[in-house]
Amino acid sequence: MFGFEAIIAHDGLGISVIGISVVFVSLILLAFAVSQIHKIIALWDKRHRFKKPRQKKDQKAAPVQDPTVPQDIQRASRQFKLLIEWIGEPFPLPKLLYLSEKCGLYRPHSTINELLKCELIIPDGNGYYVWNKEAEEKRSST
Amino acid sequence: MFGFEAIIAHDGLGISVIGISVVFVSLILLAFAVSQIHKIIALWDKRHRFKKPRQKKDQKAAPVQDPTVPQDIQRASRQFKLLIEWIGEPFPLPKLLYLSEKCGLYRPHSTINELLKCELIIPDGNGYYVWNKEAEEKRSST
Amino acid sequence: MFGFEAIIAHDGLGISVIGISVVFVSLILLAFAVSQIHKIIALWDKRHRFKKPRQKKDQKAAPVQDPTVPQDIQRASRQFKLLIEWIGEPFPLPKLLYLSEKCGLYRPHSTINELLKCELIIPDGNGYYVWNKEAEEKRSST
Amino acid sequence: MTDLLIEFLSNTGFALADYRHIIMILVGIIIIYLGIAKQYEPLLLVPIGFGMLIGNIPVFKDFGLGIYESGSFLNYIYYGVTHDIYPPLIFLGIGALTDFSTMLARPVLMLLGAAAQMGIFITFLGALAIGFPPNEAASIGIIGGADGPTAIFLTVMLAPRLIGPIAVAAYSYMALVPVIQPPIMKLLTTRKERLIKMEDPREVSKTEKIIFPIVGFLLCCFLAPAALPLLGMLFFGNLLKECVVVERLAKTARTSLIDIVTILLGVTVGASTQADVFLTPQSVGIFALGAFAFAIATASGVIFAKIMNLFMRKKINPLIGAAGVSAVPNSARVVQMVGQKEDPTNFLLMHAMAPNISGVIGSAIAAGILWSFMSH
Amino acid sequence: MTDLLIEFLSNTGFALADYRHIIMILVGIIIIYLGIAKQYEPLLLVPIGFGMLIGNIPVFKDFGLGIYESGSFLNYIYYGVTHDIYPPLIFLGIGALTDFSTMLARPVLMLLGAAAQMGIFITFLGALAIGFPPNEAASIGIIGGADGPTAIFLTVMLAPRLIGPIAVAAYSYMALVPVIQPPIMKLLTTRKERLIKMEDPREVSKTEKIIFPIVGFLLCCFLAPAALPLLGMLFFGNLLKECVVVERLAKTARTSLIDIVTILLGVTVGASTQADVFLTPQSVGIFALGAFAFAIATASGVIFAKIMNLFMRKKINPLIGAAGVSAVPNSARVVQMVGQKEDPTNFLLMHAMAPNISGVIGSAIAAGILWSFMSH
Amino acid sequence: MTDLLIEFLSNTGFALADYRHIIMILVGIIIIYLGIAKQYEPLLLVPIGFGMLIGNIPVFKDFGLGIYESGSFLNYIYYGVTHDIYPPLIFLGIGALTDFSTMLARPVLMLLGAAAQMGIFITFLGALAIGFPPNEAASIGIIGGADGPTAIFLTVMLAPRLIGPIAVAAYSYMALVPVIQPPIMKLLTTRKERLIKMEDPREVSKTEKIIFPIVGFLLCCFLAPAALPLLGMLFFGNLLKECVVVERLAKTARTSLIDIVTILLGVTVGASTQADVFLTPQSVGIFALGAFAFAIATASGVIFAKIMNLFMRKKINPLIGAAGVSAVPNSARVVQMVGQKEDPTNFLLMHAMAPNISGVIGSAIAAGILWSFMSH
Ligand code: NA
Ligand code: NA
Ligand code: NA
Repeated sequence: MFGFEAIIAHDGLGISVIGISVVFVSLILLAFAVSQIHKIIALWDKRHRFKKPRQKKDQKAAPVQDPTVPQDIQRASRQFKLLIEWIGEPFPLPKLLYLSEKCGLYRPHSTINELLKCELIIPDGNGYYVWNKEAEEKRSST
Repeated sequence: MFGFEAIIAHDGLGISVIGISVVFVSLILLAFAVSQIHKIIALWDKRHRFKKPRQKKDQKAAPVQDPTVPQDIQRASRQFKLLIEWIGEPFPLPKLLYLSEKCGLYRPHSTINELLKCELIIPDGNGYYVWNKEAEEKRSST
Repeated sequence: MFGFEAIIAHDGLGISVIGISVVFVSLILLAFAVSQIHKIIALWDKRHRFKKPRQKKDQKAAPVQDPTVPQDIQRASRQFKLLIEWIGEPFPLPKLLYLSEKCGLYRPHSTINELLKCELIIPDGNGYYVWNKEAEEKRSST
Repeated sequence: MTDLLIEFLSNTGFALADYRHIIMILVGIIIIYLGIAKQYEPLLLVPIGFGMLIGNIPVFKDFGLGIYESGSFLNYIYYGVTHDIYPPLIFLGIGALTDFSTMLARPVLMLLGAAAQMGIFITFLGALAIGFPPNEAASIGIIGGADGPTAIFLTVMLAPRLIGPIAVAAYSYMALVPVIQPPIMKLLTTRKERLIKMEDPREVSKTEKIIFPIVGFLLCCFLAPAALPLLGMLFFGNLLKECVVVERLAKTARTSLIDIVTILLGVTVGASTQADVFLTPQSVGIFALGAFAFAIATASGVIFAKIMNLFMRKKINPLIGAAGVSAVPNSARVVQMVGQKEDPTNFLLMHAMAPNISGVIGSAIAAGILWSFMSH
Repeated sequence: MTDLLIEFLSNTGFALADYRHIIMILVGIIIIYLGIAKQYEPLLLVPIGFGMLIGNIPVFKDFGLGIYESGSFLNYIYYGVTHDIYPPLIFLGIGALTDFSTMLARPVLMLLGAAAQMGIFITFLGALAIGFPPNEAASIGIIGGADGPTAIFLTVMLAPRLIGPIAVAAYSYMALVPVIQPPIMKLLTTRKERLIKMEDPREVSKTEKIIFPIVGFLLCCFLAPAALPLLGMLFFGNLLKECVVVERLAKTARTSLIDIVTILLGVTVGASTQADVFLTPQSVGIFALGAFAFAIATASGVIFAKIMNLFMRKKINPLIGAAGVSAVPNSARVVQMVGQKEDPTNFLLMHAMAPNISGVIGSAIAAGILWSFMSH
Repeated sequence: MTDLLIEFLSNTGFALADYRHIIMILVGIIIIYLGIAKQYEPLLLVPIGFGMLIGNIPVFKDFGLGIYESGSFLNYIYYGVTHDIYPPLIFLGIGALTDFSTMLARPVLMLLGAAAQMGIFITFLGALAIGFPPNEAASIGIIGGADGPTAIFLTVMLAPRLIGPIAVAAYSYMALVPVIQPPIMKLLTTRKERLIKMEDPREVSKTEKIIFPIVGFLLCCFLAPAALPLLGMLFFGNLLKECVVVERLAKTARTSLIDIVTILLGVTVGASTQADVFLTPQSVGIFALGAFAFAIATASGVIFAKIMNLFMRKKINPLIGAAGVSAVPNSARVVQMVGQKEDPTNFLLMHAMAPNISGVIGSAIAAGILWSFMSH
């Protein structure tokens, strides 16, 4: 069988129309979802800020989990900056973790995570990480 | 069966003689082929040089494919040298590619290939690459 | 079947008692063995020192295997130190091996092993190695 | 001993070779040349090209050497192709390599990645019309998805005997994107359109990037469950990359793992082009339809971008529609190149990545749909 | 075409999903969240969590997608779990990662690693009492070993149909060690005990470290040959690490190799929690018993440390007994954390590594013993 | 409970061991010692030695632990040995590691790589004479090729039950090259010959290096198609290395991939020496013939170099003939060492690499020929 006849016989048109439609529907839905994600995150962050005062109280009531938490990220960042200078950049994340543990820095996992979150440590796009001098300057100027 | 009898019975001599002969023939042919490769390459390069004047004309006639090609490798090499200094040596090739793309350098793939060909970038024998300062000096002195 | 009845029916108590006993016996034996290892090593080293004079004679009697052995580790270490400075730290061990071979250094494998043994080259705990400046200073001061 | 010698000589490649082996070996050498000298997708063309040499050394059948003989080394490593193990692993690596930022910043560009999949379905119809049975037609159509692993994935499911030609066609055209796409792109756009500059995409937060692979995975796979192996691994790899805390896994996925699989997949796909299986009129048809599919896909992307411009305030450069075909990141680079030829200050690469990556998702979904229609 | 459309729609996840899929997907998202945001063992929880999403996309049976359908991609990579190939390879990597120095410096602390295995056997009895058959009871007991690969290893041998819940329970509790252990540790120790400072361990020579894996392997495997695959690979990896001359092999074992296996194991263990197999009353029982096992193991370690203190001149801090459960190095970190809360200048991490690592050896031996008792 | 205890004790290694296990464990420890302390090919000897320990822990049969019991972990990873999957992958890595420059600069030295293969065929005749059947004789002969992967490759094809002794013999002698070769080299050369200095090889261009693997592959495999799996992968790996554009693939092939395969191959080859299978009079014969093969191969290389000197204007140092046996790069290093003993300023390493590498090609071809003669 050939030509249009073959297409009809195998329901080619139906398959094609449904097929391309599903592709479009999927990507439209995905595009829509994606466009909503950052709005939801923004909302969530707002709620967070709104709740903060109450949370602080809760924290005080709860058994103090971490008595020696550095009061600000600034302090932790100094220690880590020194360490990173010693390692040399770019550095692999596990190495920093390992050394910070060895040096007895406080809770290296979560501190490094903090540093990553506020982008004081940033990936170099190549599997390694570097110290973000710009972000640091911005921070210290504010 | 043992001894010479066993060897004869299993055609041992024939197999051995043919075997070692084929090994020799293969490696002699390979040696011969190898000894010809660089002669053929030399010939090819000559033909190339011979044809060049004509080719240049063709190039002009053909639709100009790449209007912004750097006039000489020298210019491209300057940009790449700066980039490499920034990355630090030895560097992985993909990293250079990635960064040169990010920095919007012109046609990084082929330019890097050019740099490799004229050995301004050379492998360090360990999977990484370094900038060849000697070749650069030679170039700039000529 | 449930409860104690099930435990008895499947010989649960017997299995558990033997089980935990074997775990304990194994780890106690292992602990004992481990505690003996360094004593045995110490003994072995002593024997070694005891035997040394005799061995030296043997060595002279035997066909001189390596006429150009550097008289002391100090000399080899100088060459390697230069090489390491050139590679940069931390460096992968195979790279050092490869380059030292290329540079025609004497018996790089065993020399590097010597350097490792006297801890002039030490692992950085991350798969790479560094030159141990402290050990070097200690050595040169003695 | 003379007998032995004659027997040995009759088993050498010189005695067994016919013109078809020579043709295929020359094709292999050309493909290697394109990969090395022209740098068209060298990571794919060099292994495939050398695989063609390996697959076309003339050997006696039943000797346990050929890729189609069970028990041979080639057959063992070909297992990952014929059982659809390699393609999802490649997608895992691609996920761990790919930055979805530009797509997240401007999700509307994902429509271009959908539009370019028209090439798949139109070619499917074309192949049916030429007389291919529907399962083979679907496998041929997927070449238009411009995505090697997806093409292999679907072909293994629907028409395993066509793996060789379809995989080689898919990868060859992916490599030849810089040759195929520019004329079509120029034909369908005015100079004015090609000069359109697009504004920089917004910054995308880390949290968005972490949430995306989860949402994207659930949404796509609820709609087209048959795309699960490919999209599951793609989004999984991307989550590993973006969540930072498992960086070592992501790094291995995008280096050792994808490299090992690429080597094995490339060389066996190349070797599967054994002359007697590959050099058929059918293969010629597949290559012709494949080129057609690529052209249609490119055109669809560009035209759809022009249609979108009718409705959008901020115009998009229709060239980036061509990147909807996938062939990541080759076709995005072609867009950049064509755009820069008109205006050297116009950087389209970043913008072209959005349709480019969504094209990967789009063709994986298309493959899932075709599979689910054909598999009963 | 309407038929086709209806058929297609009836195959989408939206049509096939029931409440159980939704529950499991939510569990998967929570596990990913714990891994990323709370950083509880992210290397395990992120792959397992995403695997849960993959395994609980609702798909038609017989379509070749589910992890339990032979021929599916998930089923292929699950092979390494169901045939006990991944766990020993993970142990190889752990061996190449782990420094046994502190254990060699103070071998008496290895007893703590033995004591914590009480959790395994007591839970085994408990599971028997609740009505589980002995093979399943043994597999459940091993959760108390706090060692994922060991738990999988034994379960595959004794009760393959429970792999999903047991593996997820083992890994979840390993991740939740910072939640489960501290209250038990505080309950069983006085403040004075928690303040005990231990003196620095002696230096361990390179030769000792090289000899240890050989002696350790021979001794343990002569006593419990069934622990051979796990301990063989653990000590082999450690020899590769310590002997320096094969550093490149050790490096690959502790990077690429363990990473690849971790990815494949994590995602398939996650996917094996397919709702219809996983959401059973039995799984609830397994999770409850698993928590019980962890608690008993922790308590045994701490109490045994206190008993040892009755006989030892240099007192040990009983907190480090809790590290005997394995869960390397998570539970050693918990010890450090709890200790530092009392006295910020007290560094217990190093000391806790000794019971921690010997706990791994201990539970591998326990698994070997259980297997040898059950296998006839 | 007494029954249980007795049963348990009767299953321990202490109860099951006999003198043969002890012998093999001691051999394993010696091999590990040679690898670590003497640094004879540590990358091979350490895994093989530890594998011997693993394989010779006395275990009950039918328990699913031994390497020869299907379903055991060891048996799974041994699969790559028994099905000839590992050797070609190792060759891929060697290709991606090896620089063929010196060979390309002076192709005449390749004849030495051919000459040393005499060891293979003479040993084959010797083994026939002693009474081995031809397939086993061929496998024993290949030990003279001084190339572990090639020896395993051929033995799997021709005499699978001899894999253990042949592989261990091949690797042991490769490691013992610094012990075996020097006396033979000195015996067959005069001091004057050992002092010959060779001139530096010419520079080889990048293009030559890229073209070589393609030409070399086609030529060798047309002549000896049965060498396809080994030589195909060797030249493929070398093309990956030399063509620069796929550097990431070459890097993975020469690091992660070859390391993983080396670990698995080494430990299983070691474990395959299970006492009851290995400690046979036959194994003694194989080891004796293996030493003979190595000696003949070394002598052939050296003598052929002296013969070549009769015809050549620029004399070659006959010591480099000994490097023709393969054992890359160990035997080239031995040449360097022996040469330097006479004249510390004579650097032969570079020159010895040419016969060394061509010896690899030569023995792969020899294996192919033997296989093609035996396989009918
Ligand atoms: Na696509
Ligand atoms: Na444990
Ligand atoms: Na050889």
